[in-house]
Amino acid sequence: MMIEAKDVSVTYKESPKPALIDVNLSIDKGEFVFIVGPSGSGKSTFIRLLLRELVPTKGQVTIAGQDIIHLRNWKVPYLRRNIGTVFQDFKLLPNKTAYENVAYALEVINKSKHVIATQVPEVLKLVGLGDKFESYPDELSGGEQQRVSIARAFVNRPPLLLADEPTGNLDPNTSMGIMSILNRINKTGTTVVIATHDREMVDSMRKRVVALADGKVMRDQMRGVYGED
Amino acid sequence: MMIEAKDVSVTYKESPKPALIDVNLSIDKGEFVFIVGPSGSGKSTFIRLLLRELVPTKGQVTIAGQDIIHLRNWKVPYLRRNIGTVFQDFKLLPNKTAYENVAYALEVINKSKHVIATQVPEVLKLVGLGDKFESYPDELSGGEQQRVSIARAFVNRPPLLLADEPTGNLDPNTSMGIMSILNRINKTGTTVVIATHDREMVDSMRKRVVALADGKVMRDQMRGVYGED
Amino acid sequence: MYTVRIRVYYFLAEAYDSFRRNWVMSFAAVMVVFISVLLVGSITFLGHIVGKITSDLENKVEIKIFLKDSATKEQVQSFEAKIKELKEVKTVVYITKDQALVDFKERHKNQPELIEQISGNPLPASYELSLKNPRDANKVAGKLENLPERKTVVEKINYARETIQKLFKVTGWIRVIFLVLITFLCFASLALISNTIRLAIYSRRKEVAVMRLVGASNWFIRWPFLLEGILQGLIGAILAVLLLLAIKAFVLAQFQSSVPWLPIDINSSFYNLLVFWLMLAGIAIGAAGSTIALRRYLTT
Amino acid sequence: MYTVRIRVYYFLAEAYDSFRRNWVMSFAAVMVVFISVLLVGSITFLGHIVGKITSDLENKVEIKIFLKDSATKEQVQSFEAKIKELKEVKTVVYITKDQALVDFKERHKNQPELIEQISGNPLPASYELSLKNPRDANKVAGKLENLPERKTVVEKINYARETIQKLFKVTGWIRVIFLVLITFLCFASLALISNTIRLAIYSRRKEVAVMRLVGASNWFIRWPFLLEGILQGLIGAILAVLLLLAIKAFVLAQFQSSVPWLPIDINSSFYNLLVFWLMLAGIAIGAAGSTIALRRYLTT
Ligand SMILES: Nc1ncnc2c1ncn2[C@@H]1O[C@H](COP(=O)(O)OP(=O)(O)OP(=O)(O)O)[C@@H](O)[C@H]1O
Ligand SMILES: Nc1ncnc2c1ncn2[C@@H]1O[C@H](COP(=O)(O)OP(=O)(O)OP(=O)(O)O)[C@@H](O)[C@H]1O
Ligand SMILES: [Mg+2]
Ligand SMILES: [Mg+2]
Repeated sequence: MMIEAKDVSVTYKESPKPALIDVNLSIDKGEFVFIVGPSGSGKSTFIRLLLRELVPTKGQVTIAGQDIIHLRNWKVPYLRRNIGTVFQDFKLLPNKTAYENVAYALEVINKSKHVIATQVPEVLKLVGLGDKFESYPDELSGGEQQRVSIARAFVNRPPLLLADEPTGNLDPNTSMGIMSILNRINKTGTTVVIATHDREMVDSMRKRVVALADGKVMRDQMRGVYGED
Repeated sequence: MMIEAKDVSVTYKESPKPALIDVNLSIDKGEFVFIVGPSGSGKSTFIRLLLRELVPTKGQVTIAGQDIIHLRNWKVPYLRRNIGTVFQDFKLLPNKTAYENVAYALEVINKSKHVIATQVPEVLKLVGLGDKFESYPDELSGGEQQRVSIARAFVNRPPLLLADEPTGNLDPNTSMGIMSILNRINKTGTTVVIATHDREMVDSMRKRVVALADGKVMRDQMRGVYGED
Repeated sequence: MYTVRIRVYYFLAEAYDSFRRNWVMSFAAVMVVFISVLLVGSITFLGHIVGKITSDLENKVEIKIFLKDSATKEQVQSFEAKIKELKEVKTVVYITKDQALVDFKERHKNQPELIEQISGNPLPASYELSLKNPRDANKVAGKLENLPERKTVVEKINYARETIQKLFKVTGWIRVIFLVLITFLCFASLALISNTIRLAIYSRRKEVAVMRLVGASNWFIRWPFLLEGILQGLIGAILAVLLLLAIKAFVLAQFQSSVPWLPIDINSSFYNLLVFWLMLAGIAIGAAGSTIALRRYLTT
Repeated sequence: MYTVRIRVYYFLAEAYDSFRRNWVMSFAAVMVVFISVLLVGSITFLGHIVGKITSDLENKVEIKIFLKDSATKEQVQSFEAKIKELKEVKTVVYITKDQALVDFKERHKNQPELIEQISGNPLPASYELSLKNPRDANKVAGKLENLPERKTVVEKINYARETIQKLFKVTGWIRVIFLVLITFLCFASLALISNTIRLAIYSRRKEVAVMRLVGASNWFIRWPFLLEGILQGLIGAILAVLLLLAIKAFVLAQFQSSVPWLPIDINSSFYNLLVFWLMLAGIAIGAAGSTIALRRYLTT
């Protein structure tokens, strides 16, 4: 099992309504899972849970067999280095160029200069940003920022890839390109979890689909579709 | 004519490649226009041009007959008060609640407390945020923030509504809801210009479509579709 | 009128909200104003006291005129009238021969052999002049030298030319040092406060840009920042002034009672004036700082 | 070893980059350190000089022992040996009867009648003692009073008990004031600098959160901030120290030449020590400030 969530509930302290309620979910190593659901249903909350950006109010989460809720603070970075994440709001470092942003994910795991200098350009070209190495985030279009975030997520070939709305700012063609990259990465054994609204994409890929609504798992379907209108 | 762009080129000073090249475009009062195009094709740049967030390197832009390029600095706010804008990155004020963010658009045009207290809740309920009045932007999900941005854009019933990727973070159902609201607003005479990647939406609405690619207008079609794959 | 009042209230509410919600920055600004005003205020206190002490010292400067024993009473009287007419002179004290002898004996009471030797009264009568402005000592001495009575009445005119010059150099330097210190502190405070405000507004520049983008005019954006700056400046200044009051009431009083012969008191009128200026400065700096810092983010 | 060196270089490069790219904040931090160090440094200068002047004044305190004319040479010699043995005494100067007369005449040259009257030499010989620590005057006077020679050799022991007490009260207060000022300035500087750093890091808290989210360990995040803080502190301190050097070289020299009789010089060893401490303080505060400020954003 890559991911195992048992009876997980999350309630943000600023909000009375829980964002996740009694979620049970197991994701195998090497799976490709879409998390779908209306806006505010708890998709991002689930992703943040796996990253241990927040701890659940109740329940238990393990990643690769490791209990991540009772993880010591100083061990959290080591968890995150094995998880590549595409954030819904990109979370790029504003004072670093596209190149440096991607390189940062390698620098934190102590990769040598040489490795960085070969992998970063490769990955940036893969997402179609071959001519934007030196641009700062606020000199990039929305979709370009999103692609930097995607490049950063998989540049260090993590065993688990989380993506929150990775194509929200991308046109269908670019989206399909990104999706085929993610698919390829998945084929090499990486577990991929994608929170998305992109019906077209979900429907065309026919992968496992977990549907959330109001913080509850409503549907968990192998080779599923986005769902009824 | 609501919007008239003549031979407009924009080159960002940090970038060698122009973001818009010789764009000619007229949009009538009351029209509903989709701007489509791949990521980085210049859609946001065009929107920012209309808001006078930037001035073109070359060419001429008028809105409602007014030359907005040679507009005096202190007149810019008056231009913007007549334009409601949904930003791709939402641009909410982080220290204000959802309610206060929407109210701010009315406060800048000196609306009375009474008007604010009736219109703001109405508009927030319309976009489905009836229970999030008191949430700060970072306590909202991506889609919820986007809807606050949408609510702010049309709360003061501007004659021109610009929306940059207004449904990028919304599920198809919510997207359709927002679209039908925009459609209704358009019916009351408001000019609506939407930059989007949402093929489903564009194809289903059959409105005028302007397609950009590499900063050039490639197609300008009444009752158009998103376009070939 | 009505709308204007609503606006004022709105801006005040916005400023207060912002003050509260940007607590880290508000705290920083208040603290910087507090420290700055406290520094300037306490150095001004110190400078005021030192100024008093130095003028006290300076006022000890006097000119001594020894009279000839041979001078007649009339000559002396007309001479006295003349020196009393000199506009630089503050007080004139006449010391009789007898008083001079008493003083001499008191001064030399350790040397009884010396005193024993004195027969009759060899000491002259004298005048001690104190001056309105001790710096005029030279001038007055010159005038005295030129009086017609110089030959008939006056034996010798004595004033500590060198000591006076030394004293004035020292007190002059003390004044310069305090002036420099206060000026420097004022500039430093200005720099520190504007620095902090600039930093605070820098970290909110995106917010300002958003306000511009949704149609807020520059003044609409500026007012809450201005009022917030004023609020920060005012709070900082009030805290500092209260602490200064405490210093005045407790520390200085203690100090004074320990060295009662020095004029250490800070009179209320000076304190009130200082408080007024410090508060004004706090407010002005808060307001100006935020406006100036804001300026560069209020384009486009 | 190799990887460690790469890391150090990487962190330095990161720190320098960040310093450059966050120019507004770097400038603010450098300026605050500069002003703070300058303030503390110049007040320390001033305190040092004032300290010198006051001890100079205090060292003028002396005890005068008038000898009986009737004392024999042997008695005086044994007495002199005894006072030279007192451990509180720094110097002993013997003034003969002749010298005393010369001094007296010089002092009273305005009163020729008085000098004329003196026949022979009524003035006693005396010893002038200066003390290692002038505050011991009372004690030494007491010891002298209890010597067996008090009756045979000594006519009178003279020291300005009241003046000394006044002097010590004043110099004591001056020292206290400067100590308080320097302490206060140190604390104020600390507060100001940590304030500024806190503000700078506050405005970069989102950046820190992102770093955490992509797997950077706390130390990986901390090092560049730490080095950046050190860089800021160092630059600020160097600028301040250079300005202090200029002050020492030009202003103080000017000052000294204007009042040559005062010991205004700041000796190099003191200056070097001060520079050392100020630089160290600048660096330490920069480093500690950024680490402490960072701490609260390094959770989760
Ligand atoms: N920091 C927070 N504090 C309080 N409430 C929050 C916070 N973050 C999210 N929420 C609330 O929790 C619920 C779930 O949020 P979440 O971000 O998981 O939704 P989502 O499924 O990602 O939505 P979207 O598709 O719009 O991104 C929402 O109702 C949201 O308002
Ligand atoms: N501030 C800037 N400085 C330099 N270049 C910029 C800047 N903003 C955008 N660009 C560049 O201009 C081009 C057009 O950007 P724009 O944001 O208009 O694209 P877009 O069509 O909105 O793309 P997306 O769909 O990804 O949002 C892009 O190549 C982008 O990198
Ligand atoms: Mg989300
Ligand atoms: Mg865009």
